[in-house]
Amino acid sequence: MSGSHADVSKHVRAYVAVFIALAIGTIVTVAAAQVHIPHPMNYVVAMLIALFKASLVAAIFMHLKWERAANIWILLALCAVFFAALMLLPSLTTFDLPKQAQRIGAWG
Amino acid sequence: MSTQTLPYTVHPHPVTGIYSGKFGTWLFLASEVMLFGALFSSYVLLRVGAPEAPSPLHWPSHEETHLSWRIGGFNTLVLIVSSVTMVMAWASLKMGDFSKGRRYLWLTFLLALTFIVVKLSLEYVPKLRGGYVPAKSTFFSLYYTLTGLHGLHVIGGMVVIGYFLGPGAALWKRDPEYYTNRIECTGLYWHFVDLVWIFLFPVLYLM
Amino acid sequence: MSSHDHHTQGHGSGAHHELSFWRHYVFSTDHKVIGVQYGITALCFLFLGFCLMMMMRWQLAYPGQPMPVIGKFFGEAAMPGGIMLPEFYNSLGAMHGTIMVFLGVVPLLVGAFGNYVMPLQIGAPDMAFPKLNMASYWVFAVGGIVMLVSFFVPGGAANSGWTSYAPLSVIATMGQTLWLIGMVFLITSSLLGSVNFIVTIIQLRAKGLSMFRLPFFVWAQLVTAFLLLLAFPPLEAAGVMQLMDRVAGTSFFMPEGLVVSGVPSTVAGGGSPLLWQHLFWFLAHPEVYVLILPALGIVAEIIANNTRKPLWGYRPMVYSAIFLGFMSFIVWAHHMFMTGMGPTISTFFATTTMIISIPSVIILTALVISLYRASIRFTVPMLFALAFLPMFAIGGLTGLPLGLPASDIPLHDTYYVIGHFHYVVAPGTIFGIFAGIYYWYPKVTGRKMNDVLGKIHFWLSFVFINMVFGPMFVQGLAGVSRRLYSQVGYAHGEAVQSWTITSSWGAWLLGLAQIFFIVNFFMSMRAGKKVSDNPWEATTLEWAAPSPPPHGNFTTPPVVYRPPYEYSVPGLAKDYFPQHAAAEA
Amino acid sequence: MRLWQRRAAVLLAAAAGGVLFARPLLGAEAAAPTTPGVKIDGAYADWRNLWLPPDISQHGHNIDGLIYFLHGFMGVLFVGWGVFFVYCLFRFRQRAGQRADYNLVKAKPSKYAEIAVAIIEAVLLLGFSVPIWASVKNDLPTEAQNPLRVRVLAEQFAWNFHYPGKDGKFGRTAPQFVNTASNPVGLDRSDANAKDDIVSGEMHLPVDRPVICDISSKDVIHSFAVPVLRVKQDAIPGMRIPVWFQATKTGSYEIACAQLCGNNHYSMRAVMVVEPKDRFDHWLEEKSKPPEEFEEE
Ligand code: HEA
Ligand code: HEA
Ligand code: CUA
Ligand SMILES: [Cu+2]
Repeated sequence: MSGSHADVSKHVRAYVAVFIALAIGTIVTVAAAQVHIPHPMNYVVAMLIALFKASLVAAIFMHLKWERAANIWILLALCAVFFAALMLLPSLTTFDLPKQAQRIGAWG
Repeated sequence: MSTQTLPYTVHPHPVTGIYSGKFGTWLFLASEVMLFGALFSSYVLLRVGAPEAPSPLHWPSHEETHLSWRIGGFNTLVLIVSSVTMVMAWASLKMGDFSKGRRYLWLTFLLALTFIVVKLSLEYVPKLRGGYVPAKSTFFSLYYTLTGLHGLHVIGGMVVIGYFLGPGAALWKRDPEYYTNRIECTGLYWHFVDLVWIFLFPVLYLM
Repeated sequence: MSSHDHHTQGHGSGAHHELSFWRHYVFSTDHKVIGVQYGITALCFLFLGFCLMMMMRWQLAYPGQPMPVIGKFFGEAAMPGGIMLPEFYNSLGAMHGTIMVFLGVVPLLVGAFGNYVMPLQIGAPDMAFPKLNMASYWVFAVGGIVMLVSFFVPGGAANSGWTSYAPLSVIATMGQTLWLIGMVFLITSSLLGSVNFIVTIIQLRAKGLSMFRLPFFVWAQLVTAFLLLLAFPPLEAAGVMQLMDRVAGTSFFMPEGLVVSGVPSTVAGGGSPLLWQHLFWFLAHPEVYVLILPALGIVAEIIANNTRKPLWGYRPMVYSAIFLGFMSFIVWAHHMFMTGMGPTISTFFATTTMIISIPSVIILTALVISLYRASIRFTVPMLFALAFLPMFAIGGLTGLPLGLPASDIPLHDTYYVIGHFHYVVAPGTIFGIFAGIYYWYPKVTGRKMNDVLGKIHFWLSFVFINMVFGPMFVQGLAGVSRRLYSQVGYAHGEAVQSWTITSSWGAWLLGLAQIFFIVNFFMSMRAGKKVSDNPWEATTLEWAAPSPPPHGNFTTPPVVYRPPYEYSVPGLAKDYFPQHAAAEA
Repeated sequence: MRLWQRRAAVLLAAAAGGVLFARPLLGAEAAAPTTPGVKIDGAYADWRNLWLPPDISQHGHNIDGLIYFLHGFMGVLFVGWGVFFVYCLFRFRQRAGQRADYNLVKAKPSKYAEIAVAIIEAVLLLGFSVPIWASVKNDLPTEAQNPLRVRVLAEQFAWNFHYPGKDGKFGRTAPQFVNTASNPVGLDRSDANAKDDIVSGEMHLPVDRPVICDISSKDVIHSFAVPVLRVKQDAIPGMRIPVWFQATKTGSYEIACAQLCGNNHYSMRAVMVVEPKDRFDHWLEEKSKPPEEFEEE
């Protein structure tokens, strides 16, 4: 991590800026939800805003912007890949079932 | 004090560029990502598998859940502010100002407390009284599990921060840099808890 | 979280504190003491898992006949008149799997060998977070106790298989709740441990010890730690969800329209039983590589040492291990082909499964070629390490028909699967563990285990373990389902029942063979031959420390000059050239 | 090793091997009887038969072929590596005055072998497994092929087979109608389509006609396994999954449950009778006679 006092005080300004951005992001999220975007798209919009906010937190508050340790980046890349697999594959498996099997249930 | 302590507890490793505690914290956070990842994955799978509206099992619309975005939004802001105070605590310590750092830590602690109190008194208790129990529907199962686990993380964070405000503070006198590092690690964790909430809020309160 | 600890005492030979008995042996933060704690605890659990299984083998061989001698100790709830009840059989099966995997093998390979040997091999004074290390052990111990207690609650221990498939597990007796709680502890312990391992390996290597000078065992531990770190949390989440289903009446894994024992269920429904399977196998497939990688690491160490020759293909082996670890996260649904999976996704998972077999082939090939132009010493650890190779090959090769969805149809959930994975975990991993125990025993105790007893132990184990698991392939091909309390109710089961009996006798004889090990293990602590610090004339760093190593491990911090396996270097008088030796002594 | 130790080891190994082959002596006499009165056909493996049971399905030979080929391939790999392995053990054991060779061999053949393994696996997967799986999963028989549809509903611990009857239509079913004894599949008797439906605990099938089974479960996960048909499909509550096959040989066969489903998992067995068309029709006729047994209690 950056060492000197001057560096850190420069950070402080960034923190305040990020705080404002996050607050605005929260308002935008709520506002977007009020305009009733049709079903799958509303998730996309909300997730994009959340992703943006999360990146700010990770980059500034968690100092990733200033982080030069390769370990952390490798770790995060690995994590991202497995996270994606965990998000996608189970649901895809459900969709890949033969038509007749999708959510018909035992009865009917 | 012993003569030979473990290397890199305080100072960064010359090659990797980080001290061990921070590396360990990041690893821990990676596993936390997978933990919440599994829950989000469950959310996705159950959500896309839910039948359409007339079925009693359909996914409740945001009105049907009776979750107030005002309370959720308020708590979101609380957590965001607490993230700022947390990082300010670290920055103050880094600049050598212990009492300012301490004040920010206290603020963080109180904000966390606010979050929990709001969560319990304005959400959990009325909801549970009103019959919106976990068993009511898949949505509420997920709601309570996700927010419950998140809440436990907040409480965990409070315990750690409390420790560094109380008995842990003695370390500042012995080794300020070490103390500051530990606050940095606590901060990393704390921001992660905030980050999870940033996703939870729209998914649970607004969709 | 702030898991790091400022370790202020107990390190370095310079400062000697008088530690109380409790701090020294029970709540110790010394990685060696913790390693031994893990080792002893896990061996006991391994023994317990083995005993459970020997009881099951009686019921399988002689279904419905009262068990001699032991039968009458178990009471009416489990074995009325000495005859095992199906629910007790199912508990034994589920707990055998759970105990063997989570309380026996993983704690031994990672907790014991990893903890004891890895810091020594990288020349570190201790683990990076000693207190965290102690915490992992105690969290593990709590998990183990919870699992043990579950045998005594009404309804007995968990009886839905080690896989705990919902909805069966959700409607199961109370033991399942304890199983879930126990698992949460065990997973947490593994997580804490893995953080510690990774940081230690990356940060605390001795001077000169670059990543590609690490012994293969350390690489195996590193990859394993990543598997633990990233694969275990989803099961923790799933465990919490199943607990909610059981305790709070939610329906994560419960679909609507259930009718249990003729009574329509009252749960809201809307859940998915397949969700549990996804989350479980997301953990459990990487888990099986957790079971094999450190064993491969041990075997590689011992082969290099006893062939007196550098390992052939060290780098490809390392790359293979990393690749294996990576791929193991995306093959999990090959356990779920029969859940009605469609062609696209099944092709994806079958392809990744075929791909993941290639690095195993590479590692095995490298180990076999390492024997070429060697000078093989048939020591006891080497015997086990050598036997590991063809045994793992049988287990691994029989994984291939399971990995192709089409050929998995007749084989899935039959004894063929049981045969497949026992060949990799029992004559594979367990042999790796035995090899490791015989090999590092002198480091821990300063004494060697008895050779003759060791050889008897080896030959008997080798023969009988094949007698146990070989017949399972025959049963499986004949179509006998696994987890059957008795197979003779089926005509096709009865036809191969004699093989079952063979297998059972194999298991009991295997049990008798372990007496040679247990006697040897305890006897050698006092009566074993005293040996030097480096009795196997090995090159890696753990042998540079005194036996047993003191607090802080090394009298002076070692410096590393060369790759790990410099044996038979031309022009040197001795046939080994230790990593830390500046020049030949 | 000293000589006596080596001898002792060999003797022990021989003794153990003897035990292995004297296995029938260890008491292989038949235990509990199978379902009384039903003789199970198909020359199942007796203990000398080490391979898959006979195959009476139309698609089974593809699967069997794949398994045969795979085991041949595995055998070649195992023997190939094994011979080299054993050779090394003898040839390169430690001898006085001899040292290991520090230099590593340049082993091209191993690389070729690894590539060959990869290629053969790819061929097996893409050339055989994938097409078989696709046909088993997707190529359900069309109406023109006149398949028989059977609804298979598993429960702890029995199989229920629900036939649509003459009208070819399944009656409505729902959980609230379930009565374990009289209405195991939860038929709604008021539904017109349900009038002629047949429910049986024994599966009857016509030979040489495609069959589609819709597999589901009332309670926990079971698995519909018919070894002689090379058919296996998990029965998952909340899902209804089709499998299809065509039996080519008449006789009585066994249906097993392959997934742990509770205490009596081991006894969740049903009989499948494959019979000529006229016999099958006769059975349907008999079964659809006035249903006293169906009256609500
Ligand atoms: C240590 C544990 C371990 C290991 C290493 C493996 C390795 C492999 N496993 Fe296994 N597996 C399990 C443990 C393991 N497995 C368990 C516990 C289960 C059951 C769980 C349950 O249901 O309860 C299981 C189940 C299982 C299934 C599900 C079966 C089913 O339920 O239907 C499948 C399917 O694909 C599979 C495939 C594979 C494959 C392709 C490999 C490959 O990685 C293997 C690669 C290895 C090789 C290909 C060998 C190479 C050999 C040579 C080159 C010859 C050398 C010769 C000499 C030295 C003589 N395994
Ligand atoms: C690491 C995992 C592991 C290991 C090592 C073993 C080892 C053995 N297992 Fe097990 N087994 C499983 C994991 C394992 N198993 C799993 C996951 C299942 C599935 C469960 C389920 O269906 O849900 C299973 C199921 C299973 C079944 C099928 C049950 C059924 O389907 O109904 C059988 C049947 O014979 C069996 C037998 C054996 C035998 C004979 C051994 C032998 O090889 C045991 C050999 C053991 C030793 C040789 C240990 C000796 C140790 C000592 C002597 C310690 C000494 C102590 C001190 C010095 C203090 N196992
Ligand atoms: Cu039904 Cu097993
Ligand atoms: Cu697997």
